[in-house]
Amino acid sequence: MPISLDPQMMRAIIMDHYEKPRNKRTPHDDRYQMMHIDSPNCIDDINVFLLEENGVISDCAFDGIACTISTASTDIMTELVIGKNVQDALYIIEQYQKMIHEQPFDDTVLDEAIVFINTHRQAARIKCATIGWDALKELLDHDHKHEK
Amino acid sequence: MPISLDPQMMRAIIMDHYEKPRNKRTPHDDRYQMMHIDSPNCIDDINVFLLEENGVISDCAFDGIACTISTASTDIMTELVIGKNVQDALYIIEQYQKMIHEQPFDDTVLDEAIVFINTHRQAARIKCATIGWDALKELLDHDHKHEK
Amino acid sequence: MKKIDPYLIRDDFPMFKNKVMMQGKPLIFLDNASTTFKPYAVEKAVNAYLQYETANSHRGDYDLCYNVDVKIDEARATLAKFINAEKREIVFTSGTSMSINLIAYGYGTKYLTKDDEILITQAEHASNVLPWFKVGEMTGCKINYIPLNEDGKLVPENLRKVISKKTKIIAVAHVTNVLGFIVDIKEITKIAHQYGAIVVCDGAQSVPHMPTDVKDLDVDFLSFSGHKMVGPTGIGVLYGKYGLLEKTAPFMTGGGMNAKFDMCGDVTYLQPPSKFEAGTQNIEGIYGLKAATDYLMSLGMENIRRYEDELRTYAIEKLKKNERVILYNEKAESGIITFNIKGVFAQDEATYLNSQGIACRSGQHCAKVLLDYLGEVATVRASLYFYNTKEDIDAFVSALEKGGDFLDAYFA
Amino acid sequence: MKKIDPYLIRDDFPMFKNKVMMQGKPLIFLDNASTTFKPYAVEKAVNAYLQYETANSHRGDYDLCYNVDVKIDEARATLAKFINAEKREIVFTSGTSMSINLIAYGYGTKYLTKDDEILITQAEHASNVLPWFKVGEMTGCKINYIPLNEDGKLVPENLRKVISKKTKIIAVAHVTNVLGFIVDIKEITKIAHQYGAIVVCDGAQSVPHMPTDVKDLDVDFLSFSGHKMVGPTGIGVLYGKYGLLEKTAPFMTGGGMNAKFDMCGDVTYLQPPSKFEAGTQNIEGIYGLKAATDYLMSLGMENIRRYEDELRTYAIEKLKKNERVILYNEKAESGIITFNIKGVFAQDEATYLNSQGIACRSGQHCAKVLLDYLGEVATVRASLYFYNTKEDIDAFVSALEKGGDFLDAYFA
Ligand SMILES: Cc1ncc(COP(=O)(O)O)c(C=O)c1O
Ligand SMILES: Cc1ncc(COP(=O)(O)O)c(C=O)c1O
Repeated sequence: MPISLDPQMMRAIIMDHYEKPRNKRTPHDDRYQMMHIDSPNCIDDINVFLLEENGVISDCAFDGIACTISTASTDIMTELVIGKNVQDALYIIEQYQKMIHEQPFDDTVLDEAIVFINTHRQAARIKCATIGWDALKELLDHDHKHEK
Repeated sequence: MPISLDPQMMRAIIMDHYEKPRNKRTPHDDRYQMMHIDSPNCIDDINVFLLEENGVISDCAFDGIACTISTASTDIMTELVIGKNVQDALYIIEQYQKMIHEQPFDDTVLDEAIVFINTHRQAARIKCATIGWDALKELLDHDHKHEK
Repeated sequence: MKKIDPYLIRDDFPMFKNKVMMQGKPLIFLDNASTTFKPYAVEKAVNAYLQYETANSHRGDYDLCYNVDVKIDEARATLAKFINAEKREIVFTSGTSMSINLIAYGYGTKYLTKDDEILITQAEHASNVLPWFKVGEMTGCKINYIPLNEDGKLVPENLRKVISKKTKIIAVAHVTNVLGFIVDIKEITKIAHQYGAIVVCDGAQSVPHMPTDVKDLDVDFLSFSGHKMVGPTGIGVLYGKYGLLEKTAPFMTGGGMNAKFDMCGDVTYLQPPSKFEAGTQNIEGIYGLKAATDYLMSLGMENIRRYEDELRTYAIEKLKKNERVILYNEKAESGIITFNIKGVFAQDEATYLNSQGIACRSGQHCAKVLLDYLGEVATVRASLYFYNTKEDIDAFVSALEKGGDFLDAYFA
Repeated sequence: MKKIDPYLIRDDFPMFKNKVMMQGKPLIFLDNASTTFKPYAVEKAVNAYLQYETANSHRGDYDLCYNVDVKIDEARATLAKFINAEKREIVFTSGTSMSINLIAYGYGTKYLTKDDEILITQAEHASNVLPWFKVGEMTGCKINYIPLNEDGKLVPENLRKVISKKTKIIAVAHVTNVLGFIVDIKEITKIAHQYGAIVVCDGAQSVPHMPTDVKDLDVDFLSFSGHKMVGPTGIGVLYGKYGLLEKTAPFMTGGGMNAKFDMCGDVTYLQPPSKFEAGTQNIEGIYGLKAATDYLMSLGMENIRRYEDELRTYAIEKLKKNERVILYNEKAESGIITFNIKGVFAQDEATYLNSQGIACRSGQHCAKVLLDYLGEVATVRASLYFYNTKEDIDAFVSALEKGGDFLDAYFA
C-alpha cells in the first residue's frame, strides 16, 4: 500500500516531467490512433496518440495545451505503458485510477505515477491528473472491442 | 361607508343579472367602440361595447363567455353608466374599484354594484368582478386621450 | 410491499406540520396535478446549498465549487436510477415546458420538413402543443391529431389508424392533466418505431405518481417537472436516448455548454447533457430535486400508485352518490377527478370549495383544446397525491353535497 | 450616506455565521463574479414558499394560489423599482443566459436579415456571444466586433468607428466578467439610437454592484441573474422597453403564456411579461430574488459601489508590491481583479489558493475569445463583494507572497 514519499522528491518528479516531457509530440504517422480530450474546467486540451502493434503498445505520446498536473501525469503514463501489452497497460491505468480515487491499489506497477497519490486533497484537479489516462483507456477499450 | 346588506338580497341581485342580463348583446353598429378582454384564470372572454355621443354614454353592452360573477358585475355596470357623461362614468368605475380593493369609497353612486363588496373574501375572483369595468375604463381613457 | 400511511407521511411535510389554513379552515389540498407540497428533506437540501455550500458549478478550482459538481453528478445519478436511464441521459431543465421546447427546437426544427407530420392529441397540455405548433410554423410540417376514444383516452388502435411514413414525432402525455387516463405508452412506442417515428413523452403527470422505466417503455424522450413530484419549482428533467441527445441541437447557448469558440463563429459544444445546460443552473433546485427523488423512492413508486388508486376508488364511489355531480373521467386510473356540479360554473364551484378550505382547480386546465371535445368550457379538477387521506375525500364529498348555493362563498 | 460595515453585514449571511471552512482553513470567498452568498432573508423567503405557501401561480381559484400571484406581482414591482423600470417590463427568466437567448431568438431571429449586423466585443461572456452566433446562423446576419482599447475596455469612440446603418443590435456587457471595466453604456446607447440600433445590455456583473437606472441609461434590453446579487440560482430577469417586449416573439411556449389556441394552430399569446413566462415559474426563486433585491436596496447600491471601490484600491495597492504578480486590469473600476503569477499556470495558482482556504476562479472565464486578446490562455480572477473585508484582502495578498511553490498544495 501507499509508501510514504518525500514531498521534495514528488515535486521534483512532477516539475521534471512538466518542463521536459519525454513524449509530448504529435507523431505524423497514419498507423497511430488518436483521441482528443479536453476539460471545460481547466485549460487542458490534448491529443493522445497510440501505436499498437500485435497487442503491444509500441508507442504512446500526447500533445496540446496542458497544465502542470496534466502534462506530468500524462507524460509519466506514456513512459509506463510503452512496451507493455494491452492487458498490462489497462491494469496499470486501473491501478492509477484506483489510487486517485483513494481505493486500494497495486502500487508495484505505478512507479513514478505514485507522485499523484495526494491528488484527492485538491479534488478539483483530479480531472487534470486523469485526463490523459482516460483518453488512453478509451483508445485501448475501443481497440479491444474491435478485436472481439 | 358600506351599508350592511342582506346576503339573501345580494345573492338575488347577482343571480338575476346572471340569468337575465340586461345588456348582454353584440351591437352591430360601426359607431360602437369595442374592447376585447379575457383572463387566463377564469373562463371569462368578453367584448365590451361603448357608444359615446357628445361626451355622454348613450349605450354600453357586453357579450361573450363569462362566469356568474363577471356577467353580473359587467351587466350591473352597463346599467349604471348608460346615460352618464364620461366624467361621471369614470367616477363610478373608480368608486367600484376602490370598494373591491377595500379602500374608502363613495357608495352613493354604486347602487346594485354594492353586492360585490365582499369580493375580497374570494380574492381569486377579483378579476371576475372587475374584468368588464377594466375594459370600459380603458375604452373611456382611450377616448379621453384622443379628445386632448 | 409497504403500505402508504398518509398520517405518518404528513409529518414529513411542513405544509401539514405547520397546519396551514385556508379561509380559516384546515387546508385540504386537492390540486396536486398543479403542484405538490415539499417534504422537509427537500427544504433541507435547498438550505444546505444556501447556507453551507454556496458556489457555482463546473467553474472553478476550489473545493466548494468541486463539491457542487459532485452533488450535481450525484443528483443526475439519482434521477437516472429513478427512471432507469443512464446518468448522461439526464438533462436538467427548468421544467417540463422547457424540456419539450428544447426537443421541439433542437430536434423538431432541425430534422422535420414540410412533408413530415407530428402527431399529438387533443388532450395535451399547452406545453405539449404550442412548441409543436412552432415547429410547424418554422418547418412547414403538419400537426395532426390522434383521435381519442369515446372516453377521451388515447388508445394504441387509434394511433394505428392515423400513423404513416410521414409521421416523424409523436408527442403525447403518459397521463393527461385533465382526464388523467394512463396511456399504454409502451405500445404507442412500439407502433411509432415500426414507422420510424420517435416518441416524445410528456411525463409531467405520470412520473410523480407511478414507476417509470424508460428502457421498458422504450420512449425516445421523456420530460417531467420537479415541483409536481414534491421537489422545488424551476427544475425539471429531459431524458433522451443518448444517441438522440447527441443529434439534438442545443436550445439555449451560453456559458458552461461550449468547449470553445473563436472569433470566426466556430463553436464546439460539449457532449450531452452539458451541451444543453447553458448558464448557471438552478443549483439548489437540483439539490432539492435529488432529495425529492430519494424521498419518493423510499416510499416506493408502486406503493404510491396503489395508494392513489385506492383513494380514487373511494372518492369516485362517494361522488357517484351525489346526483348533482357530473363526472367526466370515471374510468381514469390516475388520481385525477374531473367534474362539474350541475348548473354551477366551474370557477364558482372552485370558489365555493375554497371557502370551505378545499383547494381544487377549475378552468380550462391549460388543455384548452380538449374542452371543445368535452363540450364544456370549464371543469373542476380534484387531483390526489399520497399524502391525501380518506378524511380529505370525506370533507370534499360532503362539501359538494352541502354546497347548496355557491354564492355563499361571498357572504359566509 | 451609510457606510458599509462588512463585519456587521456578515452576520446576515449563513455562509459566514456557519463558519464554513475550506481545506481546514476559514473560507475567504473571492469568487463573487461567479456567484454570491445569500443572506438569511433569502433563505427565509424561499422557505416561506416551501413551508407555508406552496401552490402554483396563475392557475387556480383558491387563496393559496392567489397569494402566490400577489407575491409574484410584488416581486415584479420590487425588481422594477430596483432598476427604475415599470412592473410590466420585468420578465422572469432562469438567469442572464436565458434572458439573452430569449432576445436573440425572439427579437434577433425575427427582425434581422442577411444584410444586417450585430456588434459585440471580444470581452463578452459566452452567454452574450453564442446566442448571437446562432442568430447569425439562422438569419445570415453578420456578427462583428467593436474593437477594445489598449486596456481591453470598450469605449464609445470605438463604437463610433464601426457602427453603420447596417447595425441593428449592439450586445455588450455593462461590466465584463474578465477585465471588469465599467462601460459608458449611456453613451453607447445614444450612439446606437442615432443609427437606429438597439442596445442589449448584459448586466450580470453590473446590476449586483452598482445603481442601475434603465431610463437614464436608455438601454433597450437588460439581463441579469439572481445568484450574482445574493439571490437564488435558477432565477433572473429580462428587462425590456415595453414596446420592444410587445414586438418580441416568445422563446419558450407552453402553459401560462397563451390566452387560447384552437385545433387549427391559431394561438393568441398573452401580453408581456406573461407572454414570455411559459410553464411553472421558479416560484421560490422569485420569492428569494425579491428578498435579495430588498436586501441590496436596504444597503444602498451606491454604498455598495463605493465600498467595493475602496476595497479594490486597497487590494491593488498591495498586489502591486508583489513583483511576481502580473495584473491585467489595474485600471478597471469594478471589484474584479485579474492576474497571474509569473511562471505559474493559472489553474495551479488557484489550486494553491484553495489549499489556503481562498476561493478564486481560474481558467478561461467563459470569455474565451478575450484570451486571444490578452495573449494568455488562462488567468486567475479574484472578485469582491460588499461582504469582503480588508482582512480577506490581506490574507489573499499574503498567500500570493508566500506561495513559493504551488505544488505545496499537493503535499502540504
Ligand atoms: C458578464 C456575464 N454575462 C453572463 C453571465 C451568465 O450568467 P448566468 O450563468 O447566471 O446565466 C455571466 C456569469 O458568469 C457574466 O459574468
Ligand atoms: C401534462 C402536463 N404537461 C406539461 C405540464 C407543464 O409543466 P410545467 O409547468 O412544470 O412546465 C403540466 C403541468 O401543468 C402537465 O400537467
